[in-house]
Amino acid sequence: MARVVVDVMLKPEILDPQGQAVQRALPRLGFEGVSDVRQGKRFELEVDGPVDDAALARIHELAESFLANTVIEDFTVKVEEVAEAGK
Amino acid sequence: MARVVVDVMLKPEILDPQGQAVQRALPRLGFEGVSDVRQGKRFELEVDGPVDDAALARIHELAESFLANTVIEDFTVKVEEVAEAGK
Amino acid sequence: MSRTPLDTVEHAAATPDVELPWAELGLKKDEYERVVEILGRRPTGAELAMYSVMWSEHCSYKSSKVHLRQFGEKAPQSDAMLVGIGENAGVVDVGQGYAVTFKVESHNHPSYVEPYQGAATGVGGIVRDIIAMGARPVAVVDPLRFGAADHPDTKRVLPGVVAGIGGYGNCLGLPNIGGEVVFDACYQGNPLVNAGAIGVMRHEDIHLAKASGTGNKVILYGARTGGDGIGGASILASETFDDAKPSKRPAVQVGDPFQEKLLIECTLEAFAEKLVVGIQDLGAAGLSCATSELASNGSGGMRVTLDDVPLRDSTLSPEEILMSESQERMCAVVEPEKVDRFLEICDKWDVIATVIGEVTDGDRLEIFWHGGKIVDVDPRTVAHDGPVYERPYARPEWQDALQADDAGKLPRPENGAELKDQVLKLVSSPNQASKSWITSQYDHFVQGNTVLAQPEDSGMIRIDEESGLGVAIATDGNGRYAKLDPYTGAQLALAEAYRNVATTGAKPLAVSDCLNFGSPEDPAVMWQFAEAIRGLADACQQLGTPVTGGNVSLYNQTGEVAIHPTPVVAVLGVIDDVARRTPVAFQEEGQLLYLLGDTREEFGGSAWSQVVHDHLGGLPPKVDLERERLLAEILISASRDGMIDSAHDLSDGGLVQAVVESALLGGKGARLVVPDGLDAFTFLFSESAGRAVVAVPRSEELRFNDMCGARGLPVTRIGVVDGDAVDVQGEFALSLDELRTAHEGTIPALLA
Amino acid sequence: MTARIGVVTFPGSLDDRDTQRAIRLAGAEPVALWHKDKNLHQVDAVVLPGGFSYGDYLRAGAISRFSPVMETVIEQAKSGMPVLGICNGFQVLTEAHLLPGGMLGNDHLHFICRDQKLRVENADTAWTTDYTAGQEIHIPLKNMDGRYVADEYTLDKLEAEGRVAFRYLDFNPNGSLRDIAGITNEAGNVVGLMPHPEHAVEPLIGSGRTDGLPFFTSILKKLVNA
Ligand SMILES: Nc1ncnc2c1ncn2[C@@H]1O[C@H](COP(=O)(O)OP(=O)(O)O)[C@@H](O)[C@H]1O
Ligand SMILES: [Mg+2]
Repeated sequence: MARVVVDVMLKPEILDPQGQAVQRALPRLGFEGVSDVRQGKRFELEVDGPVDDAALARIHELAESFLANTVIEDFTVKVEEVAEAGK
Repeated sequence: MARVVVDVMLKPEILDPQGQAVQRALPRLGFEGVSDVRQGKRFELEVDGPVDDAALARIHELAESFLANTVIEDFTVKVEEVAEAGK
Repeated sequence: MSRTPLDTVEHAAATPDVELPWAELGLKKDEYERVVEILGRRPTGAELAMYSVMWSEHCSYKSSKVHLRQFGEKAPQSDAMLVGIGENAGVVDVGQGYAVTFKVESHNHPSYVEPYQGAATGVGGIVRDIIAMGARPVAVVDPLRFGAADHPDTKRVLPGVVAGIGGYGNCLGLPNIGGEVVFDACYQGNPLVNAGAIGVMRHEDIHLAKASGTGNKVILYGARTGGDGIGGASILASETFDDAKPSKRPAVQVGDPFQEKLLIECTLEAFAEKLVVGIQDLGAAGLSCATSELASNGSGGMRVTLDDVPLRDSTLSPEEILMSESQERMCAVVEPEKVDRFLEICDKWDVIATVIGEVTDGDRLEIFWHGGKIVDVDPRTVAHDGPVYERPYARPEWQDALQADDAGKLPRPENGAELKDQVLKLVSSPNQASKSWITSQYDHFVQGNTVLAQPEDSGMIRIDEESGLGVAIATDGNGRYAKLDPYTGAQLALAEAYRNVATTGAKPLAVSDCLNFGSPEDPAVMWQFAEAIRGLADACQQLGTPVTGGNVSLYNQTGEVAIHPTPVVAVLGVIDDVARRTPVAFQEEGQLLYLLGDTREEFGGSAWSQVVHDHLGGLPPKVDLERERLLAEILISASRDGMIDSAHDLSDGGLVQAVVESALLGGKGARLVVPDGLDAFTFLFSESAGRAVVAVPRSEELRFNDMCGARGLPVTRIGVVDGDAVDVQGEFALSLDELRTAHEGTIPALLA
Repeated sequence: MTARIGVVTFPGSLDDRDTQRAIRLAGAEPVALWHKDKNLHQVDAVVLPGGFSYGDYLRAGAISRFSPVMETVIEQAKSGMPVLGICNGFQVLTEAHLLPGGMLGNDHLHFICRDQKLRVENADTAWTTDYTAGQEIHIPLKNMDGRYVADEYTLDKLEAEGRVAFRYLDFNPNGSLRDIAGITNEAGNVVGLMPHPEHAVEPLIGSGRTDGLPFFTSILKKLVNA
């Protein structure tokens, strides 16, 4: 079993009001120095079997046709590496 | 300028209706072999200045108090490394 | 996962000395001893889990039971009542073979912790109660209370609560047709999130929560069971019986409105095919509640195999499965030959359904796990024989001083300019301001039967397309009045909701309530509670509107400080033909404005005293229930006979608030004349009960006056619909634009 | 003989029954279609109704777009069958690429429910002939994800080809680009819009206006005269 992560973000030219709302709230929270915030989606897929090139290709296809709407969104696919800076 | 990414996911024990709906749709799309899907949020923060330990600590605090509701969500903070498997 | 040894009934009998963590599960020593006495041995862990949740305040009503009895004892004779208190929700006959079920419930505490999910799952829970009666849900309402409007935490709680209510209700396809939004510092750490729902069915489709018929199958369907809301059981599981448990169990439940929508549709389809003998939703106390209530209300016993419950988390212990409050689940009792069809329907809707047990000819509820019997109880002792407390209560010492602090002594405006200033302050104050920033986040249109929705006096839904038969609902409660005098305050809540329903032209039929109070362990709070119930029960008797069900929420307090006593009352009404409904908005220039009822100098607890003087003291307005009944009859007759084109009840904020609302909604102003015998201030701001303002077409003036005269209702001509200002002659005028800016700007400025 | 107009029920559809009522009030015969059934049961036209199919999870309309019934709807729409997507139905149509562009969350981040003023920009589609171009109407609107977006090229093309069918007037309720409330495909048989005409078909109910009825009378006339 392996985890594959698909991150989906709005294309840069598309207005992201959620990200903006977060950014606007930051100074109120006493938080300066963030020039932009974008909010997107993260999918964690638990895949049975090995994640070889073929499997990745299929997940790529899945992301392209289903997890993202490529008219408005971009995506990236990665096999998860378990290194976390947060908790 | 650097990019810091905050990923926010529902805690594993919390129901994730969105992830479930995605997972249930996969076989219909001819996609087998995914045993679980969780859907969360990804925030990309463009930070002015260097992302040193102090900055990271503040972003960690921001994530904890604002970006995530830690009653139901976990989060991770990472400085982005630009390596993408997707497009 | 194996447990050594499994705490079966046998094992419990053989190990009488094992200590169980009853205190951690919230049981008192005498309660635990009672369980041992009932069983004749120590309970198993699973039995303890069941007793502890079912005997909790929330499920057993142990502090409130002795008082709530009055709703039954004093219930007025009503032909409309089909199912009364005790079922998932009451049911009333609304004619033409239709029955309507409705109920209000609280989800206060979870909504403070996680506003979105807390409020969302509150809607989910009340809707399942409605489905469980056999009805299709047709509308929801949401009476809400928050801390001070300008408090930073209100900005966290309110938008989350509103988004949660909308997010869940909108996704279910239920129009939101009414509610309340009240701000008061007393709710700062204890917001009140009450949610109500209405459902409609044919008389013959009423379903009850009981398991009858030996051999009938018990089917659990809906979401998988996860570890939601089982804090207590985790203690039980981890500290006493188990070693390797995941430590975290979510205290907050996440709702899945999509799953609930499927649950509604598949349940209704099963009802339509007459596949269901008995049904119960899973709410608080989950399977413990559903199995023990179904079994104790039925004729036989029940046997359940817990291993068959579909799980979201395979590590759950049987105790946790029994206590889990995972949302979007239901339990149905189905005859064996109909089980296949029932499962087919569930499958059609992609709903997981599993036979988990059957009705037996005994009288025990037996639950099995891994082949061992872990529960063997008389279900009545779990579901109905919980402890009953006679908690001490006493009128608080401060009550006299509070009542002596008469609002009548507050400085009043001295001239037209001051009046004008205070009117603007009033209509723009958070409590009196337009709530459309909130209510526009709710779908009012879905189902295509909404006749009236906010900001009308009551919401109204058409239930028969041919005849136009409809039902109306209003919810009201005024914690300030109730704080001054809980008996009268509860009656005023009923009077206002009753009046709101009648103002739209519907005949009030029945009541549901949600009683929100502080800690019952405080005798002062217990006194407020007892007084409020006594007041409400007396008033329901006098108005002929029985209480059909409701909900009690106690412990709404932070430290020593309780919220205002807040009884919220919902009144359901019926209207033969929704085409005759009366709206709030002024319809046509030139129509005459009449004030119905008596206006006295009553300012205790008023919006004026709060907004202008930040004052709470004195006595609330007087209640005259006979007058309320007469006023309602006049409003209903006038609507039936087409004598009025708009009407608005008078409540907090008094006459000027009502006229401003009607004017803004209709986009038409009013010229008002202060009637003889009243000063302008009292005329505009008094909150005397039993009043409404109506707009009468000139052609109906005589007929309307005659009707009021003949029935003895005081009626005063106060002006005319006219122009684009609210103009109180000789005092001041405020343009509609100015009023609109004041009235509609406040909430967005605070929250957006 | 009257026309048979199918209304698809996806899991989570909400306005399917209301749409059937509107079709009936217009004088046509509503036919309930089920998402798992590829068979369109000889209907002459199809409405994809509003609601939260699949809870709007993933993206509004994204999961429904892959349902069996949509295979046939997509195929038939391409060969000229009239299809109307209302709100969630519009979202399904963009996800299925029967209409260009996509739908995103409202720019103010809230659900919004209001009686919305619109201008009919194209009165030549299968669903709008009973309006006149330029007519101003009020139709209830209620959505969470109603922000229509497309790239500049697509928007210019839609404008140039007269394929913006409805535009928001006075107030843009969701941040839709160029105030677009509804669009049509090149052939004019497929139309999608965010507001809900089925909630404006009876006096008294809903918005209390009947400005939405012409959608259903337009298609009825077209089908009966065909
Ligand atoms: N939270 C809410 N949800 C739905 N409707 C609401 C809510 N709050 C207020 N309303 C509606 O706004 C209108 C005005 O509310 P309110 O001033 O409390 O009415 P009244 O004083 O007549 O009882 C009513 O139609 C009421 O149903
Ligand atoms: Mg009212």
